Amino acid sequence: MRDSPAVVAQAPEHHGPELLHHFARAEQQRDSAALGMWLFLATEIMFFGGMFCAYLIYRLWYFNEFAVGSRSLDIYMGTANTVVLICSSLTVAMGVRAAQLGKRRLLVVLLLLTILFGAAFLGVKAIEWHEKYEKHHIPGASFNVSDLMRENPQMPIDQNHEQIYFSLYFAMTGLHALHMVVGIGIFVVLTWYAWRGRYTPEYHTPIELGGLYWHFVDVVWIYLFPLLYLIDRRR
Amino acid sequence: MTVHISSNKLNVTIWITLMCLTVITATVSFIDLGPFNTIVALAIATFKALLVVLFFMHVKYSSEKLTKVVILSSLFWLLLLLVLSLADYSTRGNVRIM
Amino acid sequence: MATAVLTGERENYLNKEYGISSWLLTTDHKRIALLYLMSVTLFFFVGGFFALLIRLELLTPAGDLLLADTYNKVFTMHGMVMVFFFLIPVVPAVLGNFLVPLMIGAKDLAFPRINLLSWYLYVIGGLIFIHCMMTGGVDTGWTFYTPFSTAFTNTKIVEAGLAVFVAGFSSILTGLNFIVTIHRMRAPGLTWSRLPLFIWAHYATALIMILGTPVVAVTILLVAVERVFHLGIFNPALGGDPLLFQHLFWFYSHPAVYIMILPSMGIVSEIIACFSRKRIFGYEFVAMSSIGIAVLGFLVWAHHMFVAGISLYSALVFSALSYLVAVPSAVKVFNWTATLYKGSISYTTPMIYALGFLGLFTMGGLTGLFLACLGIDVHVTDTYFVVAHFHYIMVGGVLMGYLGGVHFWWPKMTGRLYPEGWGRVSAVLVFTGFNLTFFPQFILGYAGMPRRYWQYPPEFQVLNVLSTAGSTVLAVGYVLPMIYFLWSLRYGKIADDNPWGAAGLEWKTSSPPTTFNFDQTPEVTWEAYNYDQIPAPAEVSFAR
Amino acid sequence: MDALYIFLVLLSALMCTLIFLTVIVFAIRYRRNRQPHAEPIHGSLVLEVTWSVIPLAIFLAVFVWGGVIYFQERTPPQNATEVYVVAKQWMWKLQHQEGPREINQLHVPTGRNVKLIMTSQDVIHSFYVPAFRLKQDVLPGRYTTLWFRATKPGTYHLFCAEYCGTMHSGMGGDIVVMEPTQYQAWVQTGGSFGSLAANGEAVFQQLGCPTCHRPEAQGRGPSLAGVYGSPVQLEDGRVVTADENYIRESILAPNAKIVSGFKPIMPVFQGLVSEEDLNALVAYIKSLNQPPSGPAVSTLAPGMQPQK
Repeated sequence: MRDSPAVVAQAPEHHGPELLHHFARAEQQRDSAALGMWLFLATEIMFFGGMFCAYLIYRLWYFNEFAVGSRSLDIYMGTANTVVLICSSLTVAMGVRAAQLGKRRLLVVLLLLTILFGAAFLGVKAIEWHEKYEKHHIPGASFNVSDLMRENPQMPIDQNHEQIYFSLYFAMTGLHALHMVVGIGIFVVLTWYAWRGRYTPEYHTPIELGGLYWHFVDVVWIYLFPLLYLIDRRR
Repeated sequence: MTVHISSNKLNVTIWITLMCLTVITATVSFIDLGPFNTIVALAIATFKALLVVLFFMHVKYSSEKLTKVVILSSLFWLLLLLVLSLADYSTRGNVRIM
Repeated sequence: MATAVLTGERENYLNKEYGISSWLLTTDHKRIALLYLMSVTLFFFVGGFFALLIRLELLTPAGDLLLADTYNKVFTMHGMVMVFFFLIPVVPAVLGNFLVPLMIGAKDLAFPRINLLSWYLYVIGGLIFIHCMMTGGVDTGWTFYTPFSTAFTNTKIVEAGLAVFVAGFSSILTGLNFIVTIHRMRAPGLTWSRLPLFIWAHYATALIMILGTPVVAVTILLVAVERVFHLGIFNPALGGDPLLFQHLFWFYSHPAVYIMILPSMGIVSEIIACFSRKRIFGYEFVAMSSIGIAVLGFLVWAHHMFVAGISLYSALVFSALSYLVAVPSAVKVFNWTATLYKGSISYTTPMIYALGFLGLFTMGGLTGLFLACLGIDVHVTDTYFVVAHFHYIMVGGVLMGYLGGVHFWWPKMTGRLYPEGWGRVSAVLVFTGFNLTFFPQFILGYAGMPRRYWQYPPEFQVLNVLSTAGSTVLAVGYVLPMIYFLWSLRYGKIADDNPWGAAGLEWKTSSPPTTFNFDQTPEVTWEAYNYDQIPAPAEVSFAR
Repeated sequence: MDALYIFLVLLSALMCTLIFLTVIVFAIRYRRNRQPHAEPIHGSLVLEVTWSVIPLAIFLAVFVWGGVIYFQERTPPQNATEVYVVAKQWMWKLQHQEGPREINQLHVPTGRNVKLIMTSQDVIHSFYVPAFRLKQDVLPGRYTTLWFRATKPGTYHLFCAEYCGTMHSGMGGDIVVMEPTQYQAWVQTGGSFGSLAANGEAVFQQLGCPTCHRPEAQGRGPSLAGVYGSPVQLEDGRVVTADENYIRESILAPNAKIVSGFKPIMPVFQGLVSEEDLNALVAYIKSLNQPPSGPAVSTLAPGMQPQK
């Protein structure tokens, strides 16, 4: 029982347009699945929303620390990650189109490409986090930002307040990466089902819902990128 | 969902615009616009998000009004959380915000 | 609860299949409702046991029954079990799960498998919590304020947080299921203005579950991350702000109290309409006030923090908004009272519970006005006045409504009739025991006894002894229904399809209904509470 | 506050009896065997509007009344004598301006405005005096203030109202209100600690503050004479009023707000200064506002007028 609600209408045993017993018409089942998915995305918006509220309050309180912390992040990796995710959104969108047109092999290729991009994103993220690990910027016992203080003499920062920025940075990107891992898991299952030819132009709801989820995770990153990386890059 | 199928040409154009916007927002952040840096960054991010939601997620063509209601209401609730907690933080004793 | 041997030869959802796997792997919303009924009742008696421990401890001013730490853990466990594992899931998961599809003429909820997943998440969360309770418990109060919960206690906060996090997702998925079902699967002809008020109330509750629960989920996540990695997000020593935790916590926890009360309001609307044989007075206003409460409930959370150190102006803003949210509740109470006018009222057990709800909820609501008023709140917040207020709403409101609902739909759920005489005894016992327990606490609160006190000055003892006496009467009042409900499963009279002559689609199915509820989807052509077209039940054994 | 409370009690009692009576009368008058058939009544818009608008009007009146009381409680008068309160896990430490220090006890003369400047060393506590109808949470990491004016001599309960751990219920004490003459006698016998400001100046010297903060403001730090209560121009253009929280934050985390025209070179004192010394320092800096009664000669820093 995979508990991820992303793939909502499970495909029961037999093939063909799966009409679950309690739905009068297939169209009603598809609409319900879509509404269920959008409501789930609403809960995700509020889930990330709690963190954005903490980010907003602390950014207003400790702007210097946020600016210095944001400057210490590698902007090229951040931009690369955004590009990777947008490409993955493209392959997902084309994948949904392929499913709607019943092109099975194209669908499988596009889904694999999406998983590839997702993995690339996590890879870049891992590199960034490792770099942070080496520079002792991970909040906790071994946290010190004397190097950042030297790099930004004109911006006085407080060690503890800087830890707030980095704890929010790791919390938000960590939660986003976790959603990315779940997304890749879903897409692996979707690729397996697609490979077995289960999705037809009449029935491809799991692909659409998987696509919605993936696009949502991409939108969250579209906001995370400027809010975490581009706080104050001015010379 | 709707039966709408977006053509590949549309997908690719949206993709290109998103890529350009990413590069723009990254480069613009280096130019000193005073207080407008954040506003510009957020505006570009919102525009990109709109592109993804409307086109990639088929919200623009879906006849279903309910989907739009769900999106708008969840964004409104997020706004509630942010604005009302700001009501406390912005009016605290020594004003920390401009 | 082994499926009792039912003499009725008709096949229904209970005797369709037997065996453990038929229960643990069911996707039938009615069976899942009964699974919830069992697990929620278990948690109710766990929480109730802690409540009795607290009341016993407070018999004497000195702390002589429990150690200070144990007492702190007991009231925290009481709070957490009751809020997260009883009050939030009870009515939506038990009666809501059973009745929402029946009332709108659907065969099942929109996502039956996710419904079962909700129950599993609830049970897993519950087991984690029981393990945490058995191996040390938590001593921060159910609100687990920082920096105490993150830096100054080494009790099992992360484990309790995980339990609440998992159970929170059960609540989110139930809400999601309800909204999609009510939107997409109504019977033909069942327009929004013909929906029973029970459905309106659960729709509003589902809205809050969807939009509020994720915020507390993220807050618990941040507290757990802060404890594990010694961060400073909410810890002022490291630059964090403890008030930010309170803002995020109460953003969910105030709407959560509306998640608890709204479904019970739905039940009371059904019961009062049925036993005064009349349509609810001002149907549209009562329906809209449910939605109004759900929406306004999100604007008022900082009235829990008037003395916590928030700024003067935000206190004024939140106090004004808190008075706005009181209006829909007042409208509901007036409409229920007006429904009785020129009705044909019979005093069955559900009706006594509903009238009890009406009385106690009115007192609970009015004392809420004291707390929303800035001048008075400074004196009475964090005292027993607050404890009395929210117990009047939760025990007087939610629990009375829930018990009334279980009595009202018991024939439909099990096909059996409970003993009416004992039902009324338990209703009156609960009402008196409740008032005896919690009314003295108002006086204690105004006299200045703070809450969560292990020992208190001697001058408060008399009222505390009175309150403890009341709590024993209340305990008996709650055990009684448990006994005669189980008794009725074997020896209760067989109920026909509509023992109360009630309006509503659920009474058109057999009791207990078949697995797919309706043989063919019903066509609705009548208004919501058309009691003028339904004959009152013939035999008067129920009605005096 | 009691008048408002009694008004609300009466209002609620009226509403309760009104609703209970109507319910009971309807229940009896329209019981089943006297009224076998109910009259289908749908509802009336007029009634709905009246019982929405009238309660709202009453509620807003109560809100305004409560708001006014809250406003008066939360704005301490200018000339109040100050007492610094430090809440620690399960005890209250109080330091009077005149010098005496107390634990879990507060001696106060009648008829004088007393302003409590409170902070906590560990978790959130709450200073609650039921007799004065006052309560204010005490937060770690910042000051919260509470003021009152005792009128009737006597001993009143002091409780901690915010849950703070094992002995949360044991963290009480007494507020002893005395006639002014008795109070003076008590201050004399209260042990010679010297005034708080004097202690503050000792800490000021000991921590080496004067090396930068010279009275004539040509030192590397801004002059502190007359800074309390006056607006301070910051480096990034914001103007902040220098209340207790600002002074406290400038000591513990100086880089948070840099006064314009000065470099961020002040060392961080977080963890080096105890709460009591911090209170003493703040009292000393505030004492620099009055004309030079203390040894420190305070001259006007350029461009800043100390508010009288």
